[in-house]
Amino acid sequence: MTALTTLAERFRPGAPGQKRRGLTYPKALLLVAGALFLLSLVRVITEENSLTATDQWVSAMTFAVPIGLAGLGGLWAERSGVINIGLEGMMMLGLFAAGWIGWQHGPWAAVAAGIVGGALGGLVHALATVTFGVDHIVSGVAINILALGVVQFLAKQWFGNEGSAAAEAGGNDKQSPPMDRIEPFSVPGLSDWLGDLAGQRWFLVSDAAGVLRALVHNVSWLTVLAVLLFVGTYLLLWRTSFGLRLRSCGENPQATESLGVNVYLYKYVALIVSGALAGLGGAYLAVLIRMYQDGQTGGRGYLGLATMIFGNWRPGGVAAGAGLFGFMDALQTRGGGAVVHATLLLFALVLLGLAVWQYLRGRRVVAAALAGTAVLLWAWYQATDTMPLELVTASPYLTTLLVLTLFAQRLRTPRAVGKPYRRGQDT
Amino acid sequence: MALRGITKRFPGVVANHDIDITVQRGTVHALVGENGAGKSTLMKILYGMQRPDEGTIAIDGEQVSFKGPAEAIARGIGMVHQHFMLADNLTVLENVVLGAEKAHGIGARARRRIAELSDTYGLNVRPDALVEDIGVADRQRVEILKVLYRGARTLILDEPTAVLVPQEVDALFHNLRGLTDEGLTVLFISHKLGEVLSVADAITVIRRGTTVGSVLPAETNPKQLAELMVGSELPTPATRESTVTDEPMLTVSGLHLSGTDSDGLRREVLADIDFTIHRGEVLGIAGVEGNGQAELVEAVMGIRTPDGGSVTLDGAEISTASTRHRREAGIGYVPEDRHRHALLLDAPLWENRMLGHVTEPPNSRGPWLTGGQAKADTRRIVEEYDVRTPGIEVTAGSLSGGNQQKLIVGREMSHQPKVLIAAHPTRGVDVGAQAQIWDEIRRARHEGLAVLLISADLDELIGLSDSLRVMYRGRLVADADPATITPEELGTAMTGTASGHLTAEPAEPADGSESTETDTPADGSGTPDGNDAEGGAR
Amino acid sequence: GESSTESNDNEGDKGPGIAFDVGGRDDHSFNESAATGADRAGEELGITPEFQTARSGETNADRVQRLTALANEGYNPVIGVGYLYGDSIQQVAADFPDTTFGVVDAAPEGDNVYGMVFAEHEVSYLAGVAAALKSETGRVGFIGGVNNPLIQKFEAGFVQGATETNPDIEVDVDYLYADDDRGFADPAKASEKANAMLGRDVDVIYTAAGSSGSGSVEQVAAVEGAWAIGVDSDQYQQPGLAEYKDSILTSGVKRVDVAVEDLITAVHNGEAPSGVHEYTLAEDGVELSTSGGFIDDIQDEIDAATQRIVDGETTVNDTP
Amino acid sequence: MKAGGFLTEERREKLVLGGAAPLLALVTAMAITSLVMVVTGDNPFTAFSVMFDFGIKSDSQVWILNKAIPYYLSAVAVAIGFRMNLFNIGVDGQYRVAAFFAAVVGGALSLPGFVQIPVILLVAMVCGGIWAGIAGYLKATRGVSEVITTIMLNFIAGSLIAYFLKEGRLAEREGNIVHTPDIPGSSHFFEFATSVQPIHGTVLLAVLIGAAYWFVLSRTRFGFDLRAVGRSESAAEASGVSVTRTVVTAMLLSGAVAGLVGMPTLLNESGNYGNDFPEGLGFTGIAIALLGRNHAIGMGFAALLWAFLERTGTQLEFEGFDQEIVGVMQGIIVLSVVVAYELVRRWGVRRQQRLVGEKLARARKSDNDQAEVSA
Ligand SMILES: Nc1ncnc2c1ncn2[C@@H]1O[C@H](COP(=O)(O)OP(=O)(O)OP(=O)(O)O)[C@@H](O)[C@H]1O
Ligand SMILES: Nc1ncnc2c1ncn2[C@@H]1O[C@H](COP(=O)(O)OP(=O)(O)OP(=O)(O)O)[C@@H](O)[C@H]1O
Ligand SMILES: [Mg+2]
Ligand SMILES: [Mg+2]
Repeated sequence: MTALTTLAERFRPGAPGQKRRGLTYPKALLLVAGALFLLSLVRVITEENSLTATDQWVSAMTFAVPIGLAGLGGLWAERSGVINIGLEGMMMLGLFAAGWIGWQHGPWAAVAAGIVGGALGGLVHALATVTFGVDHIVSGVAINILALGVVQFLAKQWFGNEGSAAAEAGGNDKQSPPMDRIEPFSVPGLSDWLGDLAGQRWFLVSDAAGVLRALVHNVSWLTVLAVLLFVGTYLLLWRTSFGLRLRSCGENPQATESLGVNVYLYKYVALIVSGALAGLGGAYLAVLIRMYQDGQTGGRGYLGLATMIFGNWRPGGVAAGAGLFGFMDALQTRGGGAVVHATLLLFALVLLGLAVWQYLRGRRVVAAALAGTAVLLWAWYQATDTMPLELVTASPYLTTLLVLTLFAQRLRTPRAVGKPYRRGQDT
Repeated sequence: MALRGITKRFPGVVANHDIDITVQRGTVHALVGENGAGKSTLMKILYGMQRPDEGTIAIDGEQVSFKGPAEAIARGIGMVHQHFMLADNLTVLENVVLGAEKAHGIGARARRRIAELSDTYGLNVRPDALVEDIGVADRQRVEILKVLYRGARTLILDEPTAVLVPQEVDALFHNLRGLTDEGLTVLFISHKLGEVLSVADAITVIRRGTTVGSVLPAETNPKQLAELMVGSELPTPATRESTVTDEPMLTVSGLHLSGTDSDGLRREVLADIDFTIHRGEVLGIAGVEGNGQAELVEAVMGIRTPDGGSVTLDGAEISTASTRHRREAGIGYVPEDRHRHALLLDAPLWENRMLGHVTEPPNSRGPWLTGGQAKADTRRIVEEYDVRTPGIEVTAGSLSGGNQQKLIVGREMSHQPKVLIAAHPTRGVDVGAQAQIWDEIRRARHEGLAVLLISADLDELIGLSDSLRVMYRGRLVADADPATITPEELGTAMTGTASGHLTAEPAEPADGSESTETDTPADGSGTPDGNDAEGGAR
Repeated sequence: GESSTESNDNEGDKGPGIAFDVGGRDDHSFNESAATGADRAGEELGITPEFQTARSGETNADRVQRLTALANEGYNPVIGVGYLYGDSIQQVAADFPDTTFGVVDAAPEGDNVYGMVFAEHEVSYLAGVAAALKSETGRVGFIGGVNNPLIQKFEAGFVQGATETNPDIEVDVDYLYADDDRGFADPAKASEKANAMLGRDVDVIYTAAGSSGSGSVEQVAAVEGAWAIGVDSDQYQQPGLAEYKDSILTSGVKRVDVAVEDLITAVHNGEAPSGVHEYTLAEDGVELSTSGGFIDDIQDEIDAATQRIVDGETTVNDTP
Repeated sequence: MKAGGFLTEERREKLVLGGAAPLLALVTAMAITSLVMVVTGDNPFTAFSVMFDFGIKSDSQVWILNKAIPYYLSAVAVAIGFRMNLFNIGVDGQYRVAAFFAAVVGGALSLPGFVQIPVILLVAMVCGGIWAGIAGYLKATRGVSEVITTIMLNFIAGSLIAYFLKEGRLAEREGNIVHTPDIPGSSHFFEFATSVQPIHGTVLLAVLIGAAYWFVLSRTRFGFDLRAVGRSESAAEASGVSVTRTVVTAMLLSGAVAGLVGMPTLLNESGNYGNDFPEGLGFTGIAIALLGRNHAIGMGFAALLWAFLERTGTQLEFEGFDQEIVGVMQGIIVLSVVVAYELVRRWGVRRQQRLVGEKLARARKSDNDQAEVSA
């Protein structure tokens, strides 16, 4: 909790043969399989078929992608040692730029514009934090305020101006004229085959088919792009020398500088990419609703930041965090109270599993607490058939809070994140 | 390699002034000088991290001018810094290849090359270990490996031995010899003159930023060298007349502490710690860093909660008391890492004077602060302890290390502690300040203060202590009589090879105490991660 | 120093001053409708209306200031568009007794305050009738932007209309947000809601969610045989929705334009209307649009229902 | 020791440094804003003079002052966190929850004003404190970053209020507004009558909180502990401050002050909590705390500046400018202020180090001279 604990972490009497932390592939696969099993189980018990329905998962992806992109942007920034609380603002810039270019030049141009818009925000953040050494959070907040102001001002100037071409085409002070659609695609044979399979309602098999079908049915090209960016980020940051340098800027910039690496440059690059990713997240929203509309980001930049911490500063983790968020959001949007009610059972089962795990590791108290909570959730599930809308709306946030409370202590922040760094200065 | 007329000015300070040094290929060249003499600055200039204001550098007769470390590296210069420059969260391999990825990539080829180098020079590093998991000596070797990996022909080592025990120092010197035999050049900075004399082929002395002489080790002795360095005679840490009473002041019994590492496994950090310190006694604890000394200090201070055992202060049980309560009850604390644990670097001196004693006069009355009185008392401390500062409103961060330490000692002593817990009280402090701090400890001891002393400087430890314990893997494994033990023996015991009561062989002590007088403890590089994050808190 | 009121003494001769909600004058909804009414009145009477728009996240104090400024500059009547202006109008009206204040969707008190409220539940009843008649699957849906009293009026009328027309019909009722005005500007969410409803075989969806509505309409348009019903203005005519207009069955229109135009004209003619006026189906204050001709085949039933409401035979609930 | 001489020099310098940053920032911000306006074809000078003229009108001043009250309270709540490196993004949720339940309690009771007003304030502070305390507790015991928890709690607060703010639950309906039962008139806060609109009595509350903030932080042991944790957690811990307890306490305090943010609106204006209750004041508070450098008086000026911009922005519309320019100005001002402060701070540090260095060099030189003399 305090810096003093790091002394203990460092202390490893006769440290040889320590283990590397993190998920190995088999472990991750096992987890996924376990999750699917639980989901199927709950589906069968509660008869809420939408839990594993393809549309539910397609929609989860739709909600997850912009948050995930913001989270990925946060990851780039923080891996290079700079906190980026300005993601929200950069997303707004991306959203705006996409809406502005989109109605004139089409959705793909909008995507490009969104990336550029967000990158500009990242550049401002880099200028403030890297060159001028402003506190990262302070600069981020300032960027959020500025971006909001600029976007609203320009929207009024460019979209809502009486008699302008934009206003003719349907723009107003709060929104841009609509742009063309990017048509989603389905993989022909596979999509139908999985669809048939999912329709059988077989335990586990149909559930797996339903979920997998979301990957081949009505998939947005931008989602594909986002997935590629996640994979690309992993490869770039963890498999290339560029990534090694960038990450070491976030771990120990002094050491990095002393090895002849231009830390400022890497931080600049990281922040511009960070902004660009957030901007792409904004552009995704614009393309989704086919226009810029005031307030569309709706705090997704902050949520992205949350998924980044949730995901332990790793692309896979960010994706999982955004996925969870998207899943819960889709569930509550599409299904409403009844379906979210079913997840009570899901949570109860998950907590029960965790309780067993903790018990096996000798943590009786924690195990008992978890088991107790699980029983309470189960009782709640039994006693009611639905959940009030208000609670349903809050469910993604409650879930995030719960998961973080359980796992926050296993997180590993980049060491130098948030510390101002001056070239040639020791501290 | 030749450095001619190097001058470097910082705002208000001339760090280097007309420096002339010639280094022969294939030799070990030592650089000595007191704290702040400008050694590190000079090396940073050579490594391209700083640009000289005047002067020239020539390598193999060719004039060079580096714009950054990258260019120096390209010219075959490598540097191991005074403070470790490693990223804890990355693996050894990643730390080594960083910045030099072009050579062998970052994958299997690099791993092979590292293994090869490690074997050739007997460095014995494990490429896939996380740096945060390895010990200080290993880190040191990783630093050297980093330099070799870049194909350096000239190695700069800035105080590499400060944190090593004598055996590790020997191993390091052995490695260095191996390097010079291969035709590499080593430039080496140390405050430990004995070492310098034993390993160097040539020595250059720097005083107040300028070269005051070059000597050959064969032609000088530690005393002469020290006087050349400082320009005057040196104080000695030796203290012999005993003031120990039989009145127990601090008793620790059966202390046990285990911690959970990030894998969730529990490890024993401290076990079966028993000791008693009496009024007027200094108990020294020797041990290689990371064997639990820091945790012991924190457990006694109440910063960590042990899972067993008791701590008694002057007859009062304080095992469950808070840190603040313990301090109020009379424990003074000079922490090992002053920047992280003893000072608020951005706060003025007088606020730093309150730190840790904010509940006591003259800092507060009831819940209210009494800033005026605290300021007045800060002025007194500045005066009495000779803290060199333009005033008490400047931030603590702008004082030099030695002056910061004097302020800390002054602060702790101002509250008439019954027990002082001093961890590396003179680390990185220059000789003048060091003598003052020693004097202060001795004076208070005379008046009945009990001291728990932890130090990596074995001479200091032996010189100040009334009794000695050796700590190894969280246990007190041996004890020794400071009157008879030598640093070498103590060093051996610290590696875990001895237990029980250590007795000295009759012939040794004379030589040992000779070197005692001249060694100055090393600069504050003992905390390998001085630039650590302060927790992950945001 | 002097106050801004003192430095201005132009008394009520500047024509109408309209203060919009955050949506602004071109929101393709009730703000736009109010603007149309004002423009029309302006043209006829030869005066120029002044338009002002709220910023996002405004407080009562900001609205008070806007209205004060308009009144102060001499605009008359001063009209606040949207129920949020209710409190502030009442407050400001007290300071400007010679100016007539109007407010859309709220019913504040005051001698010089004219509240214009609409019988959304009545027109929604008709929408429910149309939905029930047009649905082939026997399931219709309602999507509200925010679960607040205003939107609940739409829900109540729609559900009643549908069930009274076809007692076997199932009505899916859902809201985007419980209490967050984002619900009026989140088309992505509306789109998912609609998609989920369509997946449950709902084939007519009535969406009362401001600009979020376009998301729902878009989903409906993608499904053969499904219908969307719009609100506030005739969404068939809306340029932004042009490509989906063949799926827009009808819209529950609030004649905010008529109400505003009438008020401006009255004030221009020296009258000072006050009190609360409900614009009902009976006086064409609300109506079901017919553009596209998709409800021509059921016009008789709709007319009958209208007649029942006008005659008081049917009382439409305004709460669910 | 020429301590006296140095001190006056230092004091003078402090003044210069203190004044330089805001000045630099304001000039930069005006320059950039002008540039934006020129680019978009507006005349910045006209705009500025419209704003200035309108801003100094007496009713404008009252309006600005009233508007600044919640901003200031919100900034203080944020600043309490900032002073110890806690980033309380959750002031927004905290004040809404607090104001809601305070309004419910206020509407349910009908005690004499002098009892009921304190009860309402207390309820608000307790509710705000609890809501923030959740984040503090999770941070202290589970190490969950308060940034995330407070973001989540903001969203959850919205849902919580939405649940209870329903006819038949804790609220009643009036036209299209649902709100909690009205607080009896006797429990409204007093006002100061002026020649124009009255000034809200809650301004006293803000002054009181500001003074307490300043006093507690700079004059009490607790404040010292809090600042120590903010400056260096590790040093504070070693000095005997319980960091976890301080974290929780600070969050509780921050939340308690946040709880008051809604009070000026509740007790001086609306008299109830309805679905038209202002939102987002917490985020404005962050901006104002940054602008005012967490300084009790600085934040006061910042809050007034913010309110000034909002007041005069609306007036711009009448002159044919877009009021949205105010949003741009606010952003630019915050950004230029933080950059300017950092530049000036850095310059100050460099100066101080130079002073220390010079002093040290002088001392050494005299040592040297002495050494040489004695040698
Ligand atoms: N970046 C800097 N800016 C200003 N002054 C500096 C800087 N670096 C060093 N100095 C000054 O230069 C002097 C020489 O510092 P240097 O670090 O070279 O000393 P050193 O001989 O290595 O001392 P030590 O034995 O403590 O390591 C110091 O007194 C310090 O005041
Ligand atoms: N980057 C820097 N910029 C400005 N001044 C610096 C810098 N680095 C060091 N100094 C100055 O140098 C002095 C301390 O330097 P340095 O750390 O080398 O001294 P030291 O006595 O060796 O301290 P320590 O023992 O803690 O290393 C201080 O006066 C500090 O202000
Ligand atoms: Mg040095
Ligand atoms: Mg040093």
